Amino acid sequence: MLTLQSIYQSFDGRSVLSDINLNVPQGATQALIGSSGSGKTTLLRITLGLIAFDKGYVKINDQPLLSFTQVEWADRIGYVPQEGGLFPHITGFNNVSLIARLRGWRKNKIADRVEELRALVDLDPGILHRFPFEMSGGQQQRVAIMRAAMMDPQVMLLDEPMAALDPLIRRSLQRELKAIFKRLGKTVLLVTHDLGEAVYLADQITLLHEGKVVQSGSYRELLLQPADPFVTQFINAQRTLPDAAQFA
Amino acid sequence: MLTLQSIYQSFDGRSVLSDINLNVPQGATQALIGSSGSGKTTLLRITLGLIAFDKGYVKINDQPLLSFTQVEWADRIGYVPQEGGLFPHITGFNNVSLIARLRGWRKNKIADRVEELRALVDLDPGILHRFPFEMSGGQQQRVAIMRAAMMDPQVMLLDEPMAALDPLIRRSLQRELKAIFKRLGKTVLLVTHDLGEAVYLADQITLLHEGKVVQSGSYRELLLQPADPFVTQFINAQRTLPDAAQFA
Amino acid sequence: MKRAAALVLLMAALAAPPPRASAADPIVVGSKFFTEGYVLGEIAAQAIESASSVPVTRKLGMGSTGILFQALKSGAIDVYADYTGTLAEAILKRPDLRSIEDIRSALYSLDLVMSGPLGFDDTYALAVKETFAEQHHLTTIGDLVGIEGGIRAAFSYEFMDRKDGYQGLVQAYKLHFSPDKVSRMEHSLTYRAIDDGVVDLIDLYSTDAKIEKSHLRVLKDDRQYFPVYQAVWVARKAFTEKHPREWQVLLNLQGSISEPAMIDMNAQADIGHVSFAKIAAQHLGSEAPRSQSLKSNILQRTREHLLLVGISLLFSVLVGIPLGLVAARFHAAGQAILVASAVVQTVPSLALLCFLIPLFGVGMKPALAALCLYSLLPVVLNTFTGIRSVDPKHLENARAFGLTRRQILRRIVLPLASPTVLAGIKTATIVSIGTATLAALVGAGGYGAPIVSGLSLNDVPTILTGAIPAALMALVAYGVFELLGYLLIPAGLRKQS
Amino acid sequence: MKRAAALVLLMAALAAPPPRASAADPIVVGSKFFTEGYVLGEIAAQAIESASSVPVTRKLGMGSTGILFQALKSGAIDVYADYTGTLAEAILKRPDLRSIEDIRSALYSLDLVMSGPLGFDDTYALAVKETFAEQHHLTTIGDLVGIEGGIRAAFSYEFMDRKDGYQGLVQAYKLHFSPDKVSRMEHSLTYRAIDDGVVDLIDLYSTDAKIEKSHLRVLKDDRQYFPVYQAVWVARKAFTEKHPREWQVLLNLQGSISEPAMIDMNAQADIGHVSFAKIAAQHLGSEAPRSQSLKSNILQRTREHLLLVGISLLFSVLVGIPLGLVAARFHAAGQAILVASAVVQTVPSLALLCFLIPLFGVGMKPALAALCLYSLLPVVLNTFTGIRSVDPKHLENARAFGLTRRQILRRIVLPLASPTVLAGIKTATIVSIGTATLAALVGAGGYGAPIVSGLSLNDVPTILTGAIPAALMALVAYGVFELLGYLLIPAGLRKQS
Ligand SMILES: Nc1ncnc2c1ncn2[C@@H]1O[C@H](COP(=O)(O)OP(=O)(O)OP(=O)(O)O)[C@@H](O)[C@H]1O
Ligand SMILES: Nc1ncnc2c1ncn2[C@@H]1O[C@H](COP(=O)(O)OP(=O)(O)OP(=O)(O)O)[C@@H](O)[C@H]1O
Ligand SMILES: [Mg+2]
Ligand SMILES: [Mg+2]
Repeated sequence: MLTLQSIYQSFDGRSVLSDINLNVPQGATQALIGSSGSGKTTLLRITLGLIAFDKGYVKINDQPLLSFTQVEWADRIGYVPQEGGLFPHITGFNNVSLIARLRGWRKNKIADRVEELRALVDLDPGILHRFPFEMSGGQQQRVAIMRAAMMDPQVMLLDEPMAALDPLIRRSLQRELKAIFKRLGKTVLLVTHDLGEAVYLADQITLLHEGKVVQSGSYRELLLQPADPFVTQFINAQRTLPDAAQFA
Repeated sequence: MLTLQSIYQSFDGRSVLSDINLNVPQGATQALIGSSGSGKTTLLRITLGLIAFDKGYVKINDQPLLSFTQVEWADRIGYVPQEGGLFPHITGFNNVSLIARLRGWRKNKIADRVEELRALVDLDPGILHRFPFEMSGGQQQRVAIMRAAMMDPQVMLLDEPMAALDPLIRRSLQRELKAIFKRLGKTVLLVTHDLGEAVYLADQITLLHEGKVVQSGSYRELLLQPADPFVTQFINAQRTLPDAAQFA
Repeated sequence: MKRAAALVLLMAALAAPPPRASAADPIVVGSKFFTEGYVLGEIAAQAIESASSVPVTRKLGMGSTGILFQALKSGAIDVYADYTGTLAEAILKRPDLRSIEDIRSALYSLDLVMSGPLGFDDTYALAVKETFAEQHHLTTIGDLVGIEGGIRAAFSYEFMDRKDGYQGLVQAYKLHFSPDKVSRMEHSLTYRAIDDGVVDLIDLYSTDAKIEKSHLRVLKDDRQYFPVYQAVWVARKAFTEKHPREWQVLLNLQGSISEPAMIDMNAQADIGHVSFAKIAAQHLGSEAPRSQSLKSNILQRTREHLLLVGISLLFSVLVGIPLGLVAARFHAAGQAILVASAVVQTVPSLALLCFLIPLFGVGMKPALAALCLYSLLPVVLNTFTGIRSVDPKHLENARAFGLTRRQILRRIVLPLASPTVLAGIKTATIVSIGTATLAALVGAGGYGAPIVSGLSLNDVPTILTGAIPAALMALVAYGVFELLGYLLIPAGLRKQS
Repeated sequence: MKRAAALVLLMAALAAPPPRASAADPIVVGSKFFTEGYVLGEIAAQAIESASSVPVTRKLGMGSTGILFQALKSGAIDVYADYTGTLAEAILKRPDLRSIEDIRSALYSLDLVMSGPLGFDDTYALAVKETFAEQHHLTTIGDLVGIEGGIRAAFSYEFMDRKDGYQGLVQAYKLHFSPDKVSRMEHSLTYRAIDDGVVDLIDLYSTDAKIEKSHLRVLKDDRQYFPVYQAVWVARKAFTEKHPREWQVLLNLQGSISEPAMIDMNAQADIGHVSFAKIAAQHLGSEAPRSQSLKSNILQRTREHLLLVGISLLFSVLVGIPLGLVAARFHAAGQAILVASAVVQTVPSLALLCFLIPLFGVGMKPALAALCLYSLLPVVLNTFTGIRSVDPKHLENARAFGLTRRQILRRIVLPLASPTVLAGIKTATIVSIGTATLAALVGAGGYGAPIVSGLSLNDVPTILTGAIPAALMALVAYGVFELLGYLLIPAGLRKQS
C-alpha cells in the first residue's frame, strides 16, 4: 500500500539516505528503528512530500506522490512529528481540530471526535484549552497524536510518538493504538527507539543504519537470522528491567 | 547536598506540586519518575531558580537558592532541558562552548574539552558545526548533554536526556555517564521514563504522581515494599522485550 | 476571519468621506499659503457670494504659484490672486515681461485671464529689527554698505534663487555679505529666526504684517532695485466665460485695495488674530459670513485628516501586506519591491506633491497618493521581515497536515508574524498622521491647514491648533493599535511573552 | 562584540566626510557665478593641476565679487578671476582708480595680489548686425556719427541709467540719436530685438557669447570712452608666497586669453553646452580632467546629506535600541517611550524646525535634531516588537546556563531579534534620507538645496539634481543593509528561512 522505491537523499552534499526500499502492505504496521541520525525522520518527511528528494518514488496504492497535490497527499496521511510540533499560537484543542474546522466539520462532530481521542490518549480535559507552552512534554506529545488521528487517515506516520510518555500511559496507549490500527486497517509507519514498542505494535521491523536498510523482517527474523552482527548488537543493547525474581 | 524542602507550586491557580521534599546526598544519583504532567520538569525548573515557586526551600550544601544570584546558582548546576533546548541561531559547537567562552576559557582548552565530550556522547565531529535545525533529534539531545557537562558542574539536572537516543548509543552513554558520575562524585537528579535507565543509573528513585511524591527509595524497595498499588502498577507497565528464548 | 472583518470595518470607518452637501458646480477660489493670499481669497469668495447665488468653495492656502497654476489648469480651482512679477517669472518663465498687457496676453495663450491691478504693489523688501536699525542708523538698503560683512542674514530660497533677488541686489547695492553668515531658509522660518535674534536681516514682502508685529524696519530700496509686483486676479478662461457676472464682480474690485489697506488687513490677521472671513467682510463693508466656530473648524479638519490617514492606512494594509508577502516569497521580485518602496520614501514630500499634481490635480487626490506611497515602506518591510522570521518548522508541519497555501498564510504565517506586521502598520499610521499635515499645501485640508497658516503667520498658537490635535490623533491611533494587538495577535503569542 | 563593532565602524564611515585626497593643503580656486567666471576658474584650476602636484579644490560659482572677496580674506579660497573696474569699484570703493598699477597697489595693502591682464577686456560695447555693419561701413562707434538719427537702438536699463553709460557716450561721441527710436529694454530682450531686425543697435558686454551667436559686430570704442574692465587673477598674498611656482603658472596665462577666444569659450558653454572643464582643457591644449563643477557640487551635497543621515542614524541606533529594550522590559516606561516617539513623529517637519530654531539656531543643528527625533519611532517600535517576539524558552535556558542579563541580551535576545530590529533601522535610515532634504529649509544643505530651489523656481531638472542622488543614496543604503544583514543576523536564522 505505502511503497518507497530506491529513495536517495543528501543534505549539503552529505548522503543521508541511499537506496531505501520499503513496502508497507494495507493494514500492516511497520516499525522503523535505527541509530540516531540514520535518517528515519528524513524518510518520514520524504514520504510526506515535505522535502524534495534526490531520487526514487513514493507511492500510495501504486499512485506516485508526484501525481497528487500536497493537500491531497497530506489528507491521506496522519503525522506525528518528532517532538510533537504543535502550533505555538493556538490552544491544544485548536491544534487538534484545525484541519477539521478548515474542512468544514460541524462543531458537534468536532467536539465528539476530540473527546473520543482525548479519552484514547488519557489526557485531562482542561489541558486541551492550554497553549502548547503551558503543557508538559508528554501532554504535548499526546495532543500531537490526537491531531494526527483527528481526520482518521488511512496511513499514519509516527515519529517517536510516545518517547516522552511515562510507562503507564505508554503501555495503555500502545494497547489502544494496536487495537485501532487492526480494527480500522490502518497502514502505519512507526519510528521508535523502544524495541518493546516496535515488537508489540509492528508486523515488520526495518533497521536503518547510516542511511541504509540493514535488515527488514519480523522481530524473530532479526533475532534469529541477523543479516549483520550490528542487528544483534542493536537489539541486545536495549536495557531490560531486572524483575522481582532477581531480588528475591 | 541538593535539598528541596516542602516545595509548593501552582500555575493559574492549579496546584502542580505540593509539599515536595527531596534530598540528594553528595555524589548520589536520584531518579525522578512519574506520570506525564506530574510535575517533574517543573520541579527541575524550580531547582534551577527559573520559576518563582509559591513556597519551600531549595538548597545546595544548606545554602538556600535565594542567597545566590541567578548566575552564581546556575554556575553550580548543569542542565539538560526536556527536548534539548539548543539555541537556534548558533552552531552545535557554539552552543556547547558558549559559557566557557563567556568565562574566558582559552581556545585550546575549549577545543579539548569539547572533543572529550564529543567522544563521550559518540557524536560525529562534523555535526557540531551544524545549526540545531540541521541535526536529528538524537543529535540535538547529545549536544545538549555536552553543553550541560561542559563546565563540569557539581550538580546535574537531566530532564529525559536520552529519550530520543537509540538503544545502542543510549546503553553506552548510560555506562559512560554512570562511570563519570561516580568518579567525579557528581550529584545528579535525573528525570526519565525508562525504568531500566533509572535502575541502572540511580541509587534512589522517587516516584511522582499528580504533584506529590508517592514513594522514594531504592528500586528494590519500590518493587518489594510499594507504598501504594500505583507504584507496582507503574513499574510493571514497562514493556519488556521478549528474548530469543521465547522464540526458540 | 472575524478579526480581519473587524479590521476592514475599522479602516472603512476611518476612511469614509464625511457626508457632502453637494449642489450645483461651485466656483472654487484658491489662494497661496501666506496671510495676504488668504485675505485676498476670502475677499474674492465673499464678493462673489454677496453678488451671486452660485456656491463658492474655498481652497485657501494651497501652496506656491506652481501648484496654483497646476490647479487652475486642471480646473481644480477657478480663480486666485497672484502678482504680476511672479506670474511672469514662475509661470511664464519670461521675467522680462513687465507690463500688465504683456503678461496678460502671455497668460491668455495659456487659457488664463488676468484682471487689472487690485490697487497695491507687493515687492521684495529687506528688513531688520527696529532696535538693530536704531543701533546701526539704518533706513535704506544702501546704509547696509560697510556693516554688511558682519550681518547675519536669512533669506528665503525664492529670494536667493531668483535673478531679481539676492544676486542682483548685492550687485546693485555693492553689498558684500560674508557668505558664511547668509543662510537660505524656508521663508516662514526666517521670521522666527529674526525674532529669536539668531539673524539680523531677512527678506519679506512689502505688505507683510510681520513688519509691524515683529517690530521690523523695512530698509528703503533707494536704488529702486526690486521690481514692483502688482496684485491681480488670475482666472481660468472657461470660468470667466461660464460665469461672466461673477468675474465682473471680481473685476470691480480692481484698484479697490490700497497698500495701507492691505497692510492693515494683513496686520489684523497676523497680529489681531481676526479671522480672514471677518477681515474680508469688513473690507467689503458687509457682514462676515457664518464664522465657523473653532470647534466645528477642528471637527472639519479632523474629518479631513482622518480621511487622509484612513485611506492611506487602508492602502498600506491592502497593498503593503500583499507586497510584503510577495517579497518574502520570491527573491528577485522581493528585492525589487523593497527597493522601490525605499526609493519612493526618499522623494521629499514637496517634490512628490509637485510630481503628483500633473497626474492628480490638486486637493485630496495628490495628497492621498503621496501619503499612500509614503506609508508603504514600513508595512512592506515589516511584513517581509515578520514572515521571514517564522520558524520554517511550523510551515512544514502545516503542509504535512494538508493546509493549502492560503490557509498556511492565514492560519499560521500571518498570526505568527502578526506582532511584526502590526508594528509596521503602527509606524506607517503614525508617520502618516504627521505627513498628512503636508496635504494642506495642495489644498486637501486637515490639521495641516492651521499649521501651514500658523507658520506663515509665525503664530505659534495657530500652529498648535493643528499640531495638538494631530498629536492627540496619534495617541488615539496608538491606543487603537494596542487594542488591535489584542484582537489580532494570537493569545498564545501574547501570553507567552 | 565583533558585529557591534562592525556596525559602529560602518556608521562612522557613513557619517565621516569622505577621505580627502590631500596630504597637503589643496589650492582652492574660486569663481563668480556666471559663465565667464566658471570658465576662468576651470582654466586656473587646470593650469595649476597640469603643472604642479598640489591638489586643487574648485569652489566655482560662489557668487559676486563681495562674496569672493570675503572668501579670499578668510582664506576659504586662494585665487579667482575678476575685472579691474569691478575690483576698483566694489572692493576698493575707488571707481576713480583706472590704471592696473593703482589698483594693484591698493589691493596689495589688503594683502591681495593681482596679476596683469589675462588678455581680454570686458566692458560695455555697442553692437550691430554684421550685415548692417557691412551695409553702412561701420567699424567704430565714431562711424555712427551721421547715420545715428535713423538708427533704431535698444539699450538696457542699466546702460541707460549709469552715468558712464548712454549719457556719457552720446556726449563723448556727440551722437544724436532720435529719442523716439531709442528704447529701454530688459537686457536679455535686446538680443531678441536685434535678431528679429526690430532694432539695429544694442549695448552688451564685449565678451558676450551672443556676439557670435547672433552674428553681431562690436563697434570699436575708438575714443576709449568706456572704462576698461580687464580680466585679472586676484590671489591671497599668503598663497603667492607659499606656492610661488603655482602662482607663476597663473601669471604665465597673462595675455593668453584673447577677446575672441573668451567670446568663443563663453559661446561654447552657453550655446554649445560644452562642459567648463572641457572648454578650459581645450583652451589650455590639454585633456579635460574629470569634469567637476556639477560633480563636485553633488559630492559636496552628498557629504552634507551623508552627515545628516549618518548622525541621525547613529542617534537612532544608539538611543532607539536602548529605548526599545527599556520599553520591552518595563511595561509602564515602555508605553510612555513608545507613545512619546509616536507623538514626536506627528509634529510636521516645518513646525518642528520652527520649534527647534530657538533652541539650536539655524543650520545643521536644528536639522539634525529634527532628523534624530524622526528616526526614533521605527527603531524603538521594531526593537520592542522584535524582543517581545523572542521565544521565552530561550531566555529561560540562557538563565539556566548562567548567562548574565547583559550576556542574554547580547548573545541571545538581540541576535534572535536582529531581523526585526534591522528592519526598523532600515526604515529609519531610508525615511531619514528622504526627510534630510528638509534640512535645506534651515540652511543645512544636502540634496534638499536643489530640490527646494527647484520647487521655488518650478524647475523640474533642478529638482531632479537633488531627488535623483537622494534616491540613489537610498539604493546604496538598501544595499548596505543587505550586507549588514549578513554581518548581523546570525547564520542560523538566515539559513533557516
Ligand atoms: N507555564 C505553564 N502554565 C500552566 N501550566 C503549566 C505550565 N507549565 C507546566 N504546566 C502544567 O504543570 C503540570 C506539570 O508539568 P511538567 O512539565 O512539570 O510535567 P512533567 O512531569 O515534566 O511531565 P512530562 O513527563 O510529560 O514531561 C502539567 O499539568 C502542565 O500542564
Ligand atoms: N536540514 C538538514 N540539513 C543538513 N543535515 C540534516 C538536515 N536534516 C537532517 N540532517 C542530517 O541528516 C541525518 C539524518 O537525520 P534524521 O533526522 O533523519 O535522523 P533520525 O534517524 O531521525 O535520527 P534521530 O533518531 O536522532 O531522530 C542526520 O545526520 C542529520 O544531521
Ligand atoms: Mg528523528
Ligand atoms: Mg517534563
